[in-house]
Amino acid sequence: MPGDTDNRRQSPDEQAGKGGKNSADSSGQEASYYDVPMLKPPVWQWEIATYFFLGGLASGAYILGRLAERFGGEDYREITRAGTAIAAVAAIPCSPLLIKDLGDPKRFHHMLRVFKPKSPMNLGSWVLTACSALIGLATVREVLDSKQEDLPTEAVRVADGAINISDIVGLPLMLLLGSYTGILLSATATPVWSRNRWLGPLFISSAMSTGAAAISLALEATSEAKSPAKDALQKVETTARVVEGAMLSGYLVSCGELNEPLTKGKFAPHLWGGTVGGGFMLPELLERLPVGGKVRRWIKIIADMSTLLGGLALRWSILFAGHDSANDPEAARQASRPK
Amino acid sequence: MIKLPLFSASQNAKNNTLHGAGPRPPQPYSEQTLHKGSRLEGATVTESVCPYCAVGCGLNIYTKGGKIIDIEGNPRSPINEGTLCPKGANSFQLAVNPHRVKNVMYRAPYSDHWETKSLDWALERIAQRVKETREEGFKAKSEDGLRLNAVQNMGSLGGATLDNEENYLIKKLLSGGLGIVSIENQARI
Amino acid sequence: MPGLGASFGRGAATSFQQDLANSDCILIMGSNMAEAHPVGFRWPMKAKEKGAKLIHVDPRFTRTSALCDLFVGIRAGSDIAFLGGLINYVLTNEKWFKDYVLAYTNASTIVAEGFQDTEELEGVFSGYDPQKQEYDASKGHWGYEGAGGDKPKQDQGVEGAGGAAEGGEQKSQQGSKGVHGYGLMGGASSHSTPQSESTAAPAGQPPRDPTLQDPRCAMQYLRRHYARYTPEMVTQTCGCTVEQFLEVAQLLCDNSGPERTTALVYAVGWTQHTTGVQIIRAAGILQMLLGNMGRPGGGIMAMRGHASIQGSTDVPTLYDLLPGYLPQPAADKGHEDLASYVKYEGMPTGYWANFRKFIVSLLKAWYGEAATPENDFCFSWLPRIDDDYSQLLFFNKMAKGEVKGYFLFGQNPGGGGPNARLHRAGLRNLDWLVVADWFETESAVFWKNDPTAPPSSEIKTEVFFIPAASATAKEGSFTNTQRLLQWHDKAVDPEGDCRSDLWFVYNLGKRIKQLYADSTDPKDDPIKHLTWDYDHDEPPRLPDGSLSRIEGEPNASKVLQEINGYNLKEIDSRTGKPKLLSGFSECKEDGSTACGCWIYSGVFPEPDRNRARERKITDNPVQPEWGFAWPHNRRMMYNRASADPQGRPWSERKKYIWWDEEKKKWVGNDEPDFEPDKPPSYRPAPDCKGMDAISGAEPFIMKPDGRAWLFAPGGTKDGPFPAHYEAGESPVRNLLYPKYQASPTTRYFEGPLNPIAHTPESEYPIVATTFRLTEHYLSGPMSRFNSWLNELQPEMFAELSPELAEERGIEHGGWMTISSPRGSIEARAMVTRRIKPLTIDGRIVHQIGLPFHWAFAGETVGGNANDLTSLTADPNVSMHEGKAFVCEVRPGRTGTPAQPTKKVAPWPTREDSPDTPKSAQPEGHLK
Amino acid sequence: MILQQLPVLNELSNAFPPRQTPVPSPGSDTQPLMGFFTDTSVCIGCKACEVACKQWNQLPSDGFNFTGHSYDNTRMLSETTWRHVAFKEKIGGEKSRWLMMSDVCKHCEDAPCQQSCPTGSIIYNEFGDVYVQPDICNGCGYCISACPFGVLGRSPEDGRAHKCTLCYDRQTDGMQPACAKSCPTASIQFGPVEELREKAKQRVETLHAQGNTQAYLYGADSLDGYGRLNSFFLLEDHPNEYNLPEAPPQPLHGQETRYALSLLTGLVLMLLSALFFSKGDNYAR
Repeated sequence: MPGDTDNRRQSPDEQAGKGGKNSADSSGQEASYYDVPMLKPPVWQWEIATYFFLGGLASGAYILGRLAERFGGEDYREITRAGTAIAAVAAIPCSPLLIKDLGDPKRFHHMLRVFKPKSPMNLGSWVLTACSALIGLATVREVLDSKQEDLPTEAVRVADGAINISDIVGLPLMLLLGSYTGILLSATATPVWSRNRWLGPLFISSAMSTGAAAISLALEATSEAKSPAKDALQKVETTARVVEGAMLSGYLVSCGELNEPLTKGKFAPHLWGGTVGGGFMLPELLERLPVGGKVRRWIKIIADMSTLLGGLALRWSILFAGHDSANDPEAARQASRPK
Repeated sequence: MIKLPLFSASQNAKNNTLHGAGPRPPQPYSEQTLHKGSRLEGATVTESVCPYCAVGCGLNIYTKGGKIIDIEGNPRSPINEGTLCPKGANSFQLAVNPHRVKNVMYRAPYSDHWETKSLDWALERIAQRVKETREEGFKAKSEDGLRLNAVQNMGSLGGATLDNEENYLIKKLLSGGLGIVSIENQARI
Repeated sequence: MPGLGASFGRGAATSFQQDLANSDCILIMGSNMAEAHPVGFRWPMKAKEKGAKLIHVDPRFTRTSALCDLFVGIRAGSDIAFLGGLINYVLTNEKWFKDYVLAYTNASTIVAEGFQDTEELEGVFSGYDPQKQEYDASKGHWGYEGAGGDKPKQDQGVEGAGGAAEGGEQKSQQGSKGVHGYGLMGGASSHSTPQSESTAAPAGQPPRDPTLQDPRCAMQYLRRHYARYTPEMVTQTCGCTVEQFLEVAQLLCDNSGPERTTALVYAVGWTQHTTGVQIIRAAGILQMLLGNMGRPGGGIMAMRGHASIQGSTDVPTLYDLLPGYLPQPAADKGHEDLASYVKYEGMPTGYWANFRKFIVSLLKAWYGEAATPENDFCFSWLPRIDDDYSQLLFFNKMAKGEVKGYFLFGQNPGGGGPNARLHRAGLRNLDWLVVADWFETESAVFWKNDPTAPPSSEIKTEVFFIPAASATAKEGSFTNTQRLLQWHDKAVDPEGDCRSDLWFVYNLGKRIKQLYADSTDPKDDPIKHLTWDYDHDEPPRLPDGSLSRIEGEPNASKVLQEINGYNLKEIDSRTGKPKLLSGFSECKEDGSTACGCWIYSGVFPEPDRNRARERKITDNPVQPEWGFAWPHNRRMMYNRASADPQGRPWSERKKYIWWDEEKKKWVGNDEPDFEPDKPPSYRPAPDCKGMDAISGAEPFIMKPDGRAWLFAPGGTKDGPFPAHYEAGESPVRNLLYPKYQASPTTRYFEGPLNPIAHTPESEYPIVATTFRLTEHYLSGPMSRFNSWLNELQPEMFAELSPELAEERGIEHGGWMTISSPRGSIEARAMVTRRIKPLTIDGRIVHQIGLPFHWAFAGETVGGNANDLTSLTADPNVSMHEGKAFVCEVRPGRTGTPAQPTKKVAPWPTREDSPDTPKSAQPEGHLK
Repeated sequence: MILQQLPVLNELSNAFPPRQTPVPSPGSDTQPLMGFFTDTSVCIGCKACEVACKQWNQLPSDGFNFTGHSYDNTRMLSETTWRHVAFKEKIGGEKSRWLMMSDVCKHCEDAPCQQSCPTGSIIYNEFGDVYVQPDICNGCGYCISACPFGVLGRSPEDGRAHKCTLCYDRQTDGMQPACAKSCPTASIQFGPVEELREKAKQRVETLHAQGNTQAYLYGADSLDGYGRLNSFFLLEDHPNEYNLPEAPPQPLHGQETRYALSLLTGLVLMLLSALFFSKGDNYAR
């Protein structure tokens, strides 16, 4: 898997290595311990990056769906339907991915052995469980809704009522689902993540942008017609992207030199090309192209897919930059200087 | 944990920085943790001596069911007071080791492999070889007519890693009994 | 350790490790104590905590150096120059401990007329025969004045050889067939050397000059001998700075005297030289002058290498010794019968006057009923030596095809022998070889895994591998470096067909006796009559009470009882067997006692009391009830010297043993190494014999004159005083004695398998020294099959300075090849500033350090430093020179790297502990 | 029953319900907190601690790699190396030095690994030591990233996180940990942490009095805001020379702010989205 040990920045010893590091002795050099990492790299691989993306997507799609119904009225029901469906589809692989990632998968249920909100992962497990239930409920309700004619109205009304009541806790939970992953990363010693306040906001805004893009993609795929829902989604997408971009900038700046594995390392192409290029710039550019008709629809589809890929690239690059960052003893030393 | 109010742990943490871990919430123990114990419970202890260098550290060998389960320094020993060096601490792996040879092995002249043999076979054959070689090499007198009673075409090497009793029997049998002169060990070197 | 024997009387560490904690200063030299004996180093560390100064003088900055207060880097092989410098400093600055030196050493003794020092003869002592390349001590007049052949005081007289001391030397002349080593004396063994004392020292008191003004007194010779060992000369020869040298000298002097003591610690860094015995002699002289012998926190601590290396010299598996440092009879030394053997080897004064008792008791132990006064106790059955049969020389013969059969018991000459290639060539030329070991060592698989050897199909040796039981699966006693016997019980039965060496030897002996049972040939009498009955009386049990499954295991306690000795005339009513001796003083010369090793007598005084097995902790800091120390449980030897001549402690702070006037005996925490009730005021009459000839103020009772020897009238084959010679191979000229580059008595065994680079200008300009790592053990049989140790030091490496690395283009961590005249090996380069280029005589000399733990068998394999060392022997003990030889280095690998013979076994076992719940199983089985 | 042989069922019985066991406060009379004091000024780098640890815990060797890092060939602590001796050569100057230090889990009073553990596998046991319960850990790997000292590792053998247990099993039977027991020069000392801290402070004073002014304690007191370490060290050089962080981050602290900021961002986005949906609605009509 990528991100293991190779792409380390050179430690002082290594830099000296060409001529200077010619002995086991390093007196006179900056305090360091050879090129040995001070920290352990995360054990998390593609499953986690994918989960971060899908969890965010599910959260964003669900939230937008609920907001559309609550604030938008009948014209926006398609957003709710699509959002719920996307959340359901995105949520299904989440638990299997997380279980696969475990060192001892048969003990997955130990995650719910205690309730320990201090641990973002424990909190996240509970949140994911709850959110999965909510998404399930919403899906059931949408299914019921679509078969209204065949069912007793009481059942539909109960479902409607339940889902509306659930929003009181559901929306905050979904926000947690979309953001806890970022906080989880920030609650590690990995220098590029450690204690960073921007990661949670970044991840939740990415959740919204990818959620919106996925709904938009679904709507475009199912109908050619322009609709207020699509217009509104367009605004949500742009807003989320702008916020996401701001958060990303804030994140990179706040990291200072520690951002190098992300901005200059092996996964820099993912970040610059995937997230910044594919996730922000390309869709914004495409959506502003003065074209119409069928082409416009296809351009929109491409822009939405690009946004989704950008969201995936964001999680991917940040996760694997963490591997490189943890393996870099200089970064670890820098991150542990007294403030 | 369950009763833990949200983020209350960080309150504890603040106490920590004030030099006190503060009361910790009860911990969720597993079944194994509840019954935690060491494997030495019920073991037989045998006082021994480290077989590596000449410092002579005391060892305690712990056995259960006829197996060695642990070897560590003997805290009573006035020499090492329970401590050991890495080699002494490795005594367990010296005794319990898949590379240890556990059968007699025999290599015939010009052969390229070992054959497994029985102890009995090996003892008999070695005894025969010793006798043959002694018959061939025994010298009662030197060329100058001085008394020798010595066997000069056989020898033995090793002893500094053995017990005194083993050294005694080697010297007694090979020198006192058979007349072999070249009996040596690491001590010279 | 004849260096100690010649100086003090017994060739063993003079004190016990724990006593190092009482030192005020410890000079560690020729030892890397923290790495080679980490647990022993615990005691110097305790001393350091109490404020003692630790000094390390060594070619390499090691883990020991890191913990010492002062490190001085010197060139490997320059130790005598350094120590000689210290002796000179002590003398010229009058820092010596006058009362001690005058009373307890032979400083005032007058040396025989005709003796000439190296100062007079430009590098050799009188008596040197350049043809034979050896000394004739008698022709060189190394004896005391008045002890010469013309004035025999030894009224026993010695067989027409002129009698007395110098007459005795004639014996060694007579017995010196170009080889070292008959008998105890002459430093024949690496151990005690009492015999040479008889050869050199007189009966009664030799003439002395207490004013030390007589130019022929030992002190005057000593002063003249070391006058040229100035700080500047030391610096030029050793490569340290004058300041460093003076700091060491200052510390030693400041921490010696009535109130303070300094200890010296050495190991094979001193012994593995062609001048090894003399290096230790130099240390002895220094400690005598500073008055540190026999006193708490003083002494010379020899740190020995193997669990029972002291035991294997006390109860020797050595060719020239019988148990208890009795010499193996020699063909040409007048050992024809018991009487002449005793005449030659016994001594009139000092403890060795009891010689006959010990040899007769030994013969009774071996030949039992067959040994009678009428047949000389079968003395004639003992094999005689007529040559040097030590390992080096015997393997040299073996390599030439002159040896047929061989036994290896837990030793690995194919990996660890000096010039191991030659040793393997020896093994390939045997008809048969028995290897009793735990793992398939180099010496067991030399016929199939040696990358430098011909194919198996060309190797004739028939090899028997006998799987040995580990120490945990057998019982017996080890004698550690401080002469302490400690018994280890058998914890479990050995696995499979593994058997103790005791089992193997015992059962082999039974078979051989069977084979000879019907013989009528007189040559077979010894084997037929050898006492050989050590069967258990009852089936042996394991500590947990279960019956042992091993059949035929001999009873090790019975063996130790035989070593301890019996009184054959007295039957113990409890056992119905002869009564055990309570100590060597009970040995008799009439054949009524049997004793396998007199110095161990007392270890098994009662049928149910094995003192080696006793582990009692008391509030006596000496812990006299933990194990049993020879002789007679004395933990510190020569401890009479801890009191002044009048028997009072030198100081309250350094109180150890003193004379209690009321009780009329010597008291203190330790057993006095002295006759317990001989008052300090006792003075012998002129004709006294044995111990009666030793005064109450002479602590060195093994010496015929009761004193430590500054000037050694005997006991060494290379001179009465240590003199600096370069190693057999050295890139540096001898600055002190330009006419003699190396010791003139060094023996080289040159041949196609053993070429030597004699000249300083050879193509090998670098000094190499070998060393031991904490993480490995010797040539690796006990460590390179152990993954927990292998991971700590997984590869052969060589330590070299950045300067040398740059000069030769060698990269840190990369491969390098080291070549000596004997061959080439590869190693990873450990480029480190811990190794420093030295400025010797105005030019740069590079040194490298080579750990000697790797060879071609095991989980980890690699270049074998002993493939580079040579067969070069010191004259006293045939010790090789592993600590200084020459080499050249280059980057890159050799052509024939070895492959591991064993796959890594990360876990010794992953089986659960029996009868243990899961919650108590080891956490690391990871199941 | 066949059902009982299903591993998952075993795991279930193992996990639920967790038994709550109180942990004593420091200085409690009945059971004081236990820890290590590792005094590097007397460490001889023999690595007995590494082997004694492997022996007692029956840990496997990690493979053979010559590093050239002086005499350190095990490089760092890991799931199978719970004691690790660091070597640093500082040759030259007034007195050449060779730093040696036996590293181990710090058993933090305020341990990020314990706080991050989602399963409650990592606990403070009754000796106040941080312990990974091997029958609970499911190998999520969070603790590995949470630890600012890089102590924990996940084993490919069983997929779980492992680290020094401070010989919990030995302590329950009244024995000291294997490493401390084996250490020939008392570089590793074990005991009630409060006592060890006192001892350590005296040791520093002694060393200073002897002229070794470089000696200082690492982790006996809080490290720039990071809670104290129950296994603390006496060092003689900059922490980075031993591969220790100067001021280890406690990343589990300050989560409140991070959650708040995230929720705030989410709320803003939700509000704006709601606005777009409701505005769009009006426009469309």
